[in-house]
Amino acid sequence: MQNVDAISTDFIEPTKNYLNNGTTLKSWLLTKDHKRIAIMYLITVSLFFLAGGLYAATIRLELLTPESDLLNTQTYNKVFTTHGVLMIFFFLIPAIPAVLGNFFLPIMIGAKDLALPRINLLSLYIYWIAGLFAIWALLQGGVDTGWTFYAPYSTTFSNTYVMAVGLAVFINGFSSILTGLNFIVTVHTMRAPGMTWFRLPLFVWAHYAVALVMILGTPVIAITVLLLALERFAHIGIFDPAIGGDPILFQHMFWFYSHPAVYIMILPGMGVVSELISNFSRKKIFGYEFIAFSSIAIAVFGFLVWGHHMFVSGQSVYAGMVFSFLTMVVAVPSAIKMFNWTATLYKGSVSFDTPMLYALGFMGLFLIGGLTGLFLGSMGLVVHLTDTYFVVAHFHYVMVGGQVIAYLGGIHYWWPKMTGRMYSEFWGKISAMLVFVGFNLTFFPQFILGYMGMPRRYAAYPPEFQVLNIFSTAGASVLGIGLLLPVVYLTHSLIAGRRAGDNPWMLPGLEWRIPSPPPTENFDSTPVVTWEAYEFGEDSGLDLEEARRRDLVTVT
Amino acid sequence: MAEIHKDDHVHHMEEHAPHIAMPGYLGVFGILVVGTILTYTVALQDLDFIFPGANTLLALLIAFTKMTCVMLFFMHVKWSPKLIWLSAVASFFWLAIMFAFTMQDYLTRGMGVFST
Amino acid sequence: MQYTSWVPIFPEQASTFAWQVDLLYFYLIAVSIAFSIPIVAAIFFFGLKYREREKYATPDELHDSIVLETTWSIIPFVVSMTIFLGGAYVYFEQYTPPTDAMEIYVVGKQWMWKMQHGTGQREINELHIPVGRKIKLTMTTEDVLHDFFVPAFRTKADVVPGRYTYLWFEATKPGKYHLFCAEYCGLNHSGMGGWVYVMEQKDFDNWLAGNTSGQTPVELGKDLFQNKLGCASCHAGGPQQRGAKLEGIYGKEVKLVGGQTVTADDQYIRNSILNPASQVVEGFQPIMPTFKGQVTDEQLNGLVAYIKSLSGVTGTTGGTTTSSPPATNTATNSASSLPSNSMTPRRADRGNSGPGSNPNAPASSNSNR
Amino acid sequence: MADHATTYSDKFVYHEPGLQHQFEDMKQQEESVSIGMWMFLVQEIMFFGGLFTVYLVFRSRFPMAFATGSNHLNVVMGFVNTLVLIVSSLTMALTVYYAQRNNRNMQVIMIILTMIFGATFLGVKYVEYREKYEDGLVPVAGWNRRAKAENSEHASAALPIETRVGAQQEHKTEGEHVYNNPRGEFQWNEGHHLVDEALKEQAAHPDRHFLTDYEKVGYFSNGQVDDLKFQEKVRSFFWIYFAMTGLHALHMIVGLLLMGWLLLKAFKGTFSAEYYSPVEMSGLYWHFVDIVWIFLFPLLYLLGRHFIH
Repeated sequence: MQNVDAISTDFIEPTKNYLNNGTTLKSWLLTKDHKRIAIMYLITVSLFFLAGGLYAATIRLELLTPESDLLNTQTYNKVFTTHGVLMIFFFLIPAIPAVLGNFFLPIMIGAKDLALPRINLLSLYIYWIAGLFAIWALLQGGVDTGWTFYAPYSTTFSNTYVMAVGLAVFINGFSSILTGLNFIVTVHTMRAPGMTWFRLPLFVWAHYAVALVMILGTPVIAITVLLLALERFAHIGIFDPAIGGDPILFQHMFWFYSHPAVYIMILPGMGVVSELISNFSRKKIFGYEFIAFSSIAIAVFGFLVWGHHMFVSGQSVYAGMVFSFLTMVVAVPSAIKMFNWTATLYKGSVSFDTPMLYALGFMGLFLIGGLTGLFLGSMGLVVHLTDTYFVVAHFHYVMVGGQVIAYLGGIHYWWPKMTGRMYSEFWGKISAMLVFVGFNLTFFPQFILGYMGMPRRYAAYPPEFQVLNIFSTAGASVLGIGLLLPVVYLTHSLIAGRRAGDNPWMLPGLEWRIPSPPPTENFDSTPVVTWEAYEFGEDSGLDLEEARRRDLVTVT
Repeated sequence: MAEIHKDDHVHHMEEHAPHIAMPGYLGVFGILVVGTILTYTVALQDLDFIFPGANTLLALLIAFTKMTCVMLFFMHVKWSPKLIWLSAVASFFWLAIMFAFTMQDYLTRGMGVFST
Repeated sequence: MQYTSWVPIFPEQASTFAWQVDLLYFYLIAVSIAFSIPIVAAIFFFGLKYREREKYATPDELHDSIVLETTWSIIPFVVSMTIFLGGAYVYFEQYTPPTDAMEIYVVGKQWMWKMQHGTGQREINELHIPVGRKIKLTMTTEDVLHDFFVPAFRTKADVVPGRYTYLWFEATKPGKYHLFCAEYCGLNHSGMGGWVYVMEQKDFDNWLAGNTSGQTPVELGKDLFQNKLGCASCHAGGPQQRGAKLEGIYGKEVKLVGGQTVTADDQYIRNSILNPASQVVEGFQPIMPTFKGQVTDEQLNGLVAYIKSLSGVTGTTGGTTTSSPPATNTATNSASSLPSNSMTPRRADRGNSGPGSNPNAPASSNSNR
Repeated sequence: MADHATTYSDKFVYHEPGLQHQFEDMKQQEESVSIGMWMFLVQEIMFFGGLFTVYLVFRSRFPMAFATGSNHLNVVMGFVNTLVLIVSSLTMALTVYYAQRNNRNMQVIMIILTMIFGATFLGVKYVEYREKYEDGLVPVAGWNRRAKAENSEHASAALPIETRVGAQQEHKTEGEHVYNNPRGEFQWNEGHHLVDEALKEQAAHPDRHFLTDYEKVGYFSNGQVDDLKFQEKVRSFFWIYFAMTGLHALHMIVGLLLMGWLLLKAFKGTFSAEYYSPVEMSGLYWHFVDIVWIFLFPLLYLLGRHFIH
């Protein structure tokens, strides 16, 4: 067990890394290497994001005019349902955990691989099967129930492919269960010598919290969707009121998972941002323990607040009270994170590389997303706001402004490590700004629309809402460009990007102390961790002088 | 790795050593059989004079006892690391959350003038 | 909702608690600003002041401060509690209907709203109400979930099949306001809406008087009873009739086959129409066919109202004038014209929240497939 | 470096059987595997938990209907099955016990016994399902066509909870006496004496409550128990019964496959005091399935037995 030398100055690609270790298709499809699995996830997830994005674009175009002229209502319903299903179940939930988590969680704790590589591969295949199932159902004619599948419309009245899509969601659930299971085991048993719990990067803490939610929540949506399918196929009278069922029960069981799932969609983003903020202000993150435990707190409290989706659904007023109260409580940990991130910048050495721009964008957007969450937790107000565009705007601020931005930030941050190539910093900055501006242009008007009372899931709307919808659509086009740019320059960097070297930013994390791209088993010998998390000082063992000389060499 | 993980491994060491001898297993088995017979017999008695639902409560108590035996001895939880205990307890805690928070809606539906 | 500005950013305030909701809204906006301004300012300030001067500099690390952490945990908590309390207060306002409200019966149906006034005026996707008068909607749906949403009134409530939900408001400002269905209900969800017309009391009374197209529930019931459903052929009364005599039956004890007696209240009449075999009056054969799935909600209300009128019990009117016969009383006991309210509130609520406990909605949804 | 890594892990493949490349030593591997298995069981618990929630909600509303349905289940078979599963749990535990003692033959025997008991359980379950099927108690419209005729006299009673398509047939078949169950409806002809008893009790002690508020509305059409409404509630009991036991049976089948695989390995003598975690893990799964049944038995078969006097 000897120390890994901090940086390697040679710029020849390592003779053997996870990418060139076997190039046949078989070597990819049967790999047990978490990095390769992560790359395959990256590709699939991006494709689903693209598809979901196209549907989103269609929605915005349709909403340019008050009438439902571009799409008829039937198509529109299918389009927004598909947008929701693809984005939530096939992009947002797997995005950061299955791609960045899969790739970096083992490296960050100094392990050769996840604890259960076969399970990891299995989860990828389950995800693929579920995805194909969903696509097949969509090609067959799609589904028009909204991603929430509310009974009794979904159980009895919709004559679209509810069962097929439901089963796709059911199958996909197990993929994320297995991922979460794998993370928990890995964090418990695979930590390198010296990598104590409080030396773990916050990215790992966040993923531990997410894994908890995945394991405890996902099975419930699985059984719920199963019952939904049964209700359609055999009229079991559990959700369908016409035969003695209870539609509200469906909402309870659905949100028992789907609210915590919202935290599956934001906690990993918070993890990434904690990394970025700390590393790009080259300073130990402020209040490490508080951020770590607030992640766990969010995961736990997240299970106690699902009823705030049901304030007007006919739920008991008293239940509403309890849920509203706990919703307010769960706001606190998020606030703690915000404050600590801000405090981390104080007296740092802040550099504005592309990933940092995304991180700062995240802070701005998540701030709005989180605060508008309070609007929707306050019962009196939610009676007016729920099921309007205010809700749509809110969760896009959290999901897109949170998870997607963080995902892009993470991709840019770790791209040099994953591919060994550096992307164009210029275009990176441009796209980061375009995304930020475009996003706000798209979704801020929707807050106003919402308070004016424009209901969601409307193909046609009263004319007085048109102006703001035009703003929104215009912004969406900017956002679209901002999101497409990375696809171009990142792909380009694969061919023409300059070699990044092992540690372009001279960061202390374990992943920056191994060659890029990393070798198949990450470390040639198990590392011994002697430094705290985010240790930039002497103890980090980084040779900064060496790095400065390196930069002089590689000025191009 | 080992020295770092010593704390996690304390219980682990014994795992190679057999936990309980044959009589132990048979004893647990006996408890389970008795429990089963007990459940059946008490189920036939009308215990509502104690309080309504006493039967169900008793049946559940017995079931929990049997479950505990199986988990502690057959599933070797008794000799497992704290984490295993934790996960076992946690899962039931979360089950309780699901039951309690769903029922708090249904049980308070009637209350108040305006319960929908 | 006629906007003068080219880009409207605020809905009308047209109900008594609109201002409460708006107050809450502004309070939250204030809170949001109070939180975001400092944070954003700090981000910019730190970002610029401490921007990277020397590459790979290693600034000395700051030590965590428990005091700071506790402060910025407690402050948000306290603030969020104020939000919670404010919200809870308004919520109770919105969801606690007054007892002296004027009753309107609403049935949601893919994809239209059917309203029925106590005086029988029936409207579709339109609701005329007087200003300054408490209105209570008793709502159910024949098929899927819907949601009755009037932005100008700042209130909405889901409409759930198989049970009744309620909504109340008091309009404060005459005008024409949007009515939306806010719970996704399928193909024409976005088309399922209309207008709420808030009128001065006298205009409303004129509207009631002018709009005589709708029969009163009693007239409707009579029509059904005598002609459409032909109940009279058995129930006209007289000695050798096959069906029980209904005059004066309402509110009386009725002896059933098997000995028990029940009070002939709305529920009894309603159920006797839907499941005749389930309670047969002593001395009669269980030969009456079920009308489940053949009569709509309005028709049922009509029949109930008519049978009540045979016992001299009258329905109600939303207006204060006596222009629309036969009702003359105030809205207070208008409850009795709605089956849902014939039970004590407690039992109604419990009962209607039980699955299938309102046999009507499922039945009518059957007939609607 | 990769080469180094491979040899590094190969070294162990030779010396320690079944050690995978990503682990340092067997201890780490076994720990990981067992934690993984437990996490899997946790999600299994939540998975069944969903059904238990449904059970809780519906039973808390209609205890009488549930008791009535439950009293119709074959408690003897349920009882026998419970014992069978407990025995199989013992044999499973002993399999691990013998694996720890390098006793291959006893391992094999114990696994075979476990499989036999597991199969017995499924066999009994099949007989039970068969009974329900013949009584026309399968709560799926159209699946009871071959129900025994004598149980089918009131088949038309099932009409209102027929699927919507069926509801339109309602009036066609009205009046004519039905001898079998043409639309294969769920049919409940055992009456509702529990409710009647409850009513008597209620009359005797007006101060106490014998029916829930849901029941007071859910069963009755004014003072009289409504057969159709009551049957609807019994039907939901049977749905929950089939859903829970069915899901459990599914887990049993998976367990049996697992045992088959284990049998092969054990027969080859793969397992030893050093390497037996597959046995242990399969054991955990098997015991979990047993535990589920330990709860299903009282909750489905025994509730309201004490009402029968």
